[in-house]
Amino acid sequence: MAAPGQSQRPTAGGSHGVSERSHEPVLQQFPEAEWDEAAGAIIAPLGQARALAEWLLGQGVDYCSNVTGVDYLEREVKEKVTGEDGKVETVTRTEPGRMDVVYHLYSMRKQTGPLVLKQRTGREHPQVQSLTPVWRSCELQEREVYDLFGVDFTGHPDQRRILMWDEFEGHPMRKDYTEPFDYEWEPTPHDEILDKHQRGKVIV
Amino acid sequence: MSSATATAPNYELIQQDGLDTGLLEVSMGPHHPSTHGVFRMDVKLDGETVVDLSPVFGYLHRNHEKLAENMSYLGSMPFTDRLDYFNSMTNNWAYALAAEKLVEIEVPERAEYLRVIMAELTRLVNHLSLVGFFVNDLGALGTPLLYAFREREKILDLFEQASGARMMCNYFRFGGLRNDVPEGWLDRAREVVDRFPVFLDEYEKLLCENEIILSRTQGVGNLSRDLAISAGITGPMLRASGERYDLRKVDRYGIYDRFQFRVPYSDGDVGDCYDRFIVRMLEMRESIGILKQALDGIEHGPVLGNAPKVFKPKPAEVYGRVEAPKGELGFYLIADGTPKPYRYRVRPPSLINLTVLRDMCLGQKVADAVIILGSIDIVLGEVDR
Amino acid sequence: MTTPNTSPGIDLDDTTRAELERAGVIVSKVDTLYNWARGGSVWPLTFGLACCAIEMIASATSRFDISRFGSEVFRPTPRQADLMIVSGTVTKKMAPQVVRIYNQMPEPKWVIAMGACAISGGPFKQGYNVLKGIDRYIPVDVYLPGCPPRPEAVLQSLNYLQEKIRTQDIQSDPAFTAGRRQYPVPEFTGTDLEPPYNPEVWQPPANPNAQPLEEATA
Amino acid sequence: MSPDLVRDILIATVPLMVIFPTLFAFTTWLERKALARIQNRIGPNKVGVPLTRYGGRFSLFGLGQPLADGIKMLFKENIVPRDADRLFHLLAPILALIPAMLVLCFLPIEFPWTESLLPVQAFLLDGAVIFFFAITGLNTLAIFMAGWASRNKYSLLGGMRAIAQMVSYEIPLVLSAVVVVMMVGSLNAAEIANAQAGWNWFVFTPWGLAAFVIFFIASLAETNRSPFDLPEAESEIIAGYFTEYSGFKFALFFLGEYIAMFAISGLAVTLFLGGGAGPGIATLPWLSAMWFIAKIFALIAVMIWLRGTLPRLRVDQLMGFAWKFLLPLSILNILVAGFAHFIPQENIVSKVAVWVVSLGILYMAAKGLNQLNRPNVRPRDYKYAE
Repeated sequence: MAAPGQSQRPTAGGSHGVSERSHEPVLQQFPEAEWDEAAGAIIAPLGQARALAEWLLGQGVDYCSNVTGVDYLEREVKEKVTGEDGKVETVTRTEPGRMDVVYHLYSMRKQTGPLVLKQRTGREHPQVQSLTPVWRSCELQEREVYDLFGVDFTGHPDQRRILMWDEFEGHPMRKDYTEPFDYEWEPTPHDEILDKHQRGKVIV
Repeated sequence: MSSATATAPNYELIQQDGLDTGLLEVSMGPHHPSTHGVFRMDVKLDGETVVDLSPVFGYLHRNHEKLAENMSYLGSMPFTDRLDYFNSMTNNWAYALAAEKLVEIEVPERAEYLRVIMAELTRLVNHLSLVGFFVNDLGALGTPLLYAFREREKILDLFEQASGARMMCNYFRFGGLRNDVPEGWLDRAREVVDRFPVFLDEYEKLLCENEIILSRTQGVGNLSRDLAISAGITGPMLRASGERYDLRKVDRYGIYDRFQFRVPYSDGDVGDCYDRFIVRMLEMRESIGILKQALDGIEHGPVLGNAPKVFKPKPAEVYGRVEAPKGELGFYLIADGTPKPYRYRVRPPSLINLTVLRDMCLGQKVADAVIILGSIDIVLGEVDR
Repeated sequence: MTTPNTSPGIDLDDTTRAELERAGVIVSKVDTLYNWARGGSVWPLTFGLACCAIEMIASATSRFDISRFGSEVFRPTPRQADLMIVSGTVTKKMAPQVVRIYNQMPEPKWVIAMGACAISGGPFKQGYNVLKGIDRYIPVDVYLPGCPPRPEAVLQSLNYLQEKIRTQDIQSDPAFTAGRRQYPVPEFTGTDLEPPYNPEVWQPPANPNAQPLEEATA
Repeated sequence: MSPDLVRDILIATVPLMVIFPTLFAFTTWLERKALARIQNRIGPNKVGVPLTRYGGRFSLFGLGQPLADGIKMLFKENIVPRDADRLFHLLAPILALIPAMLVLCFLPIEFPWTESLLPVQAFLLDGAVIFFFAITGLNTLAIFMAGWASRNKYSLLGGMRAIAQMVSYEIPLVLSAVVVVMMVGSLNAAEIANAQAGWNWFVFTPWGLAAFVIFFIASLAETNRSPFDLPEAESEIIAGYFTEYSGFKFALFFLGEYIAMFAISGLAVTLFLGGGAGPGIATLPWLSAMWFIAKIFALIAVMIWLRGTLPRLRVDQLMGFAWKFLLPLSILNILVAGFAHFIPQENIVSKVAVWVVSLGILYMAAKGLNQLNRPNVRPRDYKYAE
């Protein structure tokens, strides 16, 4: 079974030539950055993402492959905590909702990667630093994250909606987005659709 | 190296007394014969020269990612076919590769060989169609396009015999392939592959040294190597700009390390439409080499590994990528322990290759903008998803 | 393939016509000539939306060759086209353009809804940006199912359309009775298109289990 | 005007108005079939004979196709855009057709029925060649009118392209015709044709060959044929100047374009290919007209062939080709023709010498001009990474 963070290691079908400890120099340079072991990602400190990216570019990380957003709703997490007395307790705690912007970075010259960089922000009025001035490839992808997730990129040269029309309200890739309801009755309805049918606007 | 951004040429309008001159704003698309679907370019023209250009996307935004997050992992396999609808096989492979990282599954030997065969046949199909459409954009009234489609049909027949569908194959599964190829398929494939170079010779004779094509494409739509890397350009377009980055060599996914093949790239820093066109022609020859080796090396055996009945991976984040014919096609999956992916993201090469469209088109003629777009090789299903 | 007898005014059965023809008399109407002409020269619009467009192009290539039926003249401008093949998913962002292009086409004009997406939204039906069938806004003459349909199916749908044209009567043809058919172009709102469908051409199917609106929303 | 004259004019011109539109219909069919064969297709073959119940069974290679297209277009709705200039929108297709039809009358085709009608034989006009160029120039105006009146940006671009292209190519076209006029010493089309009686076609002289090639290339541009079909470039500006034309107006443009093709090919045949000269006309005089039309169709076949093979030029290359290549070459050709004329060509040696020297000069000039214009365009080498 794949352990968390396995994506970093070379596997039979996986990436080749990946330095397993590629995140350590980053953490030395930016002590405030966190290393998320489960996701195998560096979480850039707030407000320093741009500086971190420029430093990485100087280190030869010249190719930003993938930029995307991830929306985490507020949720309750059950954790098993081993107390001081050795008793295992199940503790429920509320994990606040958050918005991640994920960058997959590679080096074309050195042929290494990926290095996963995340910018983490809150769900309400999410705002992160744009890395478009560092890697041009972020330009359209950050616009897409703005469009579909509503993340505001400071320093983006041309932040507009990209996929939806300009008058569109809301950000459809968010987990709590409710779709406009335009379902009509069909002879073999889907359970989930029927449920939506009950909740939403009814055309028929 | 700082990020390279091209600056627009400074066009000063001739303003004379009593003469009201201005820029002509033309919206090319979403319905336009040469935008390869429903792409739109808002172009500002000074005479015939492109002064400003802004691409408009989203006319084919089919909510692929949202739909995939609401269905099982395997359920979105048929949807990946419809991303880049020329290359359903490589799309399948990229998705299977990402999902196979979530759950450890061994892919059987025969399946690996068939995957390579399918992917390289797909590359032939894609490059053929691209060259056909590209020359069509140059104004050749379809003849090269129809020659290309004639050969494409032969390969689509192979796909149909193997998977049951011409275009939307849905042939890959996590841990292998849906079914084995029928009896005699490999011989038929060998026949098609053996005959292909003959066609390619004819095609090159028709196109590659044509005076009009040479003068229309050389020096048009230049893309420097630094800008290409910074803008995340991948695939033949990157190699045409002089960078030898091919995921088949870098990642060595599947069993590509077993085959002898070369990666053609342009010698220099120009990266114009001609380079992009010829690099694709040369790649087809290499693909034929890989296909011949794969068809020789394949052996009997199962085609589906020990895939679990219910695909329910443990929480993890993976990013799997392959060298699709248009560039790096990646799938970013976040599993949260349920049978549905929590986050499903496609890294579309077509969209990211369009980042530099404006830089390449500025200062060119409007007819060049059309062929530059054609040489980027976009498919709107993938651009807008 | 025989031309169907389309003479509502003069009742001339097939045997009589055959006898007359044997005697060297061809009995016909202007309708027949005109329908023969416009059925044999259906010029499609170069208009591709998504995956199906590739199969539409494939139907014009050497192996299938739509030109045998006189339809290889793909016109790039709607002003000169007779047939719009809606080939692929119509998204909400694209729908106003499709309606506008339909409005720009001169009469008589026909529409083929090609592929599951154009008919009903197909596999993408649940998407927030996908129109659930182009027939909500414009009248469709031939529905061509498939995902995508094979090129042979495109040719067959063209044959069905020609068959339909041959049985049309100029006096009752909507192309000639009501001027150019122009339908309102839907407009973008915050979430959806307004109006969500054109009641002139489409009505939602009756739901046998329909509840009154208040109950359903309550 | 006496009634006789009116009758003679009608007899002389109406057949032209019938023959060439019929040939036009046949040419569209021929073009579609030929393109289909170039592209490994079959082409139209299902549209059969109308009006009979068994029409579908006798398709006659799809020869009914142009008839079907014509009838359909005749009844197609005519749309005038709301903001268009209605008058010019209407006039443009008519103006595109009329000059093309007019110049047909000046082609020295010896139809059997024109022999008795010498007074109105239009081709006796002394300035026929000049008249030809003057009248075909009007076509430019029609195309620009169409582009302007449509109120469509693509139409406007197409109209502008058409003006630039046609005005530029008119010059090499005329200059290459000047050679023939010099040699014959007359502007009369019939005299030019007669001067080439037998096998003395001007295309069989070195300067005539060069002039014919220049004339043919320029005439492709004049009639907007591929590879110079920029005013209606489909992949760039939709349909160019006739983007907004539907129904019969579009058909008129189409007709005008093909008639212009006939006209300019007819002029090429008159100037270089011996007019109606050909084997057998001494015994059967009416064969002369057949030969003339056959030669026109030979030229049109080449045009169709080019259309199925070549991509399109870009607008600046198109202009550059006219001004920097064709124009100097056609001027040089006039000089070459002058020298060739004054060198006595009594024996075979001097004839061969004239041929070699003339073509050598022209070839070197063409090479040099080519190098001057496009020095850096050549196939490249590529590297491979292992």
